[in-house]
Amino acid sequence: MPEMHIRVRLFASYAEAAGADEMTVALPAGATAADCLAAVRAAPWAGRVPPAPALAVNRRYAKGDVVLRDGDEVAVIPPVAGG
Amino acid sequence: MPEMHIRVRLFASYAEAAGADEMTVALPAGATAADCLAAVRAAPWAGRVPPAPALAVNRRYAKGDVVLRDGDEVAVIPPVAGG
Amino acid sequence: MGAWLTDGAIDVAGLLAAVAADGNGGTVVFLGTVRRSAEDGDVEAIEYSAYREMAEPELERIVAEALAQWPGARIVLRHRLGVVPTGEASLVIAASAPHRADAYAASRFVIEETKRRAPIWKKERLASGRARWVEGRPAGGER
Amino acid sequence: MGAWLTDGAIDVAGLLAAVAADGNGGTVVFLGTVRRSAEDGDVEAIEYSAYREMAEPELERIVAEALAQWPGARIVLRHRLGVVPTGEASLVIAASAPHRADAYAASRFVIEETKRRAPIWKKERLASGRARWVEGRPAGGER
Repeated sequence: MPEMHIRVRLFASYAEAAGADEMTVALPAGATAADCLAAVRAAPWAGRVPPAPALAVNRRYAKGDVVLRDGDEVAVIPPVAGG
Repeated sequence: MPEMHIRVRLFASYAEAAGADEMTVALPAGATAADCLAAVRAAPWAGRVPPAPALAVNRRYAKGDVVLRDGDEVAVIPPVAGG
Repeated sequence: MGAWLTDGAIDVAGLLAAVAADGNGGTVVFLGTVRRSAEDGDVEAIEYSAYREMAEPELERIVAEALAQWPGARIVLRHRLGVVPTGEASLVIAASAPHRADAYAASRFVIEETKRRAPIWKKERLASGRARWVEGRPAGGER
Repeated sequence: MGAWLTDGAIDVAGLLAAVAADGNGGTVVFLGTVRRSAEDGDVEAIEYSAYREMAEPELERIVAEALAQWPGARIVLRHRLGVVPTGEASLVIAASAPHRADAYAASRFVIEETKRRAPIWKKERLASGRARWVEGRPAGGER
């Protein structure tokens, strides 16, 4: 099965916990944003990432069922506090 | 019957119609703001003053039944357009 | 002339500074500006006049009522009188509060009450040289 | 860095000038200010960070939605990033419209949507030297 490489962006307390503001996740073709999230949540630092955080795909909010393509950028969005 | 002298202030289109921004009205003791208004409306220029305009007595909105005292200041307030 | 009426341009930055407070995280500034638009014909300026001796305390009562309703708020306003050219502000209200919903509510209260109660009138000066009184609305006292 | 995010102090007068329009008689400016209050402990500054490449277009979408909802309105906003000391503005929204009710409504829409959707976070810097992330709220996309 062909593999996709997804760039995952991390922010705020998630980035702090991960010690990095991005990571690359390898996923099989046809994987969704939710699959990508599951891969992120499997990381040892990811205890604070909730089961259903807000997600963005290519810099726009997206549902977990969005199918990813190779090279997509996924962001796991911590609770926001702008303003 | 003792007489009171009431200073009546006129503004905007009323002052323009009257050709003056104040007038003095003589009223019997016990007269009300409504009595004062009736005297003002009897003036030849006062056709544009409606039967029940807003009134102020001593620089505060007041009902027509307020009893006046000698030296009081009554204002006939045209429709307002501040802001 | 007292605190709430002014014959010159309104200093917005000064009003902002006046409502700044450590605990107030939300500030709302309202500006009423003399506009020139098709529906207004060719208005070049508006001339504001007031029953000054009453307008000052009436505006002060309005602000006091707002402060009683939204404790912790800070509110200042300036209404300009005389000739105000199109594009310039005739009225500025600055309101700050600990939380933004209160700043919006207090600001809205003050502008609506000012429009309803302030004994102020305006005359439009047209490009043609003519002038006309703007039809206002019946003035009301405290509700 | 694009139009909606800035690393320096926000120029309120510049935003006011940007929304001036002949036909727009009502302008509402909202300022979100970093506050220092008892309930906030001894906050000396807030450090804002963002997913910049997404925050810019998301803020632009919010403003575009407001302009579609209130035709004739003009709206600009600036969100400051980096360290913002207490008493300074982190966010300013200026909205003008032909009538004031629309200016208030558009302003309120933009601040509420910004709080809900902008991918921006803040960390409080305390006088003690400690710092802590401010608990935010789950982010939402378009309704």
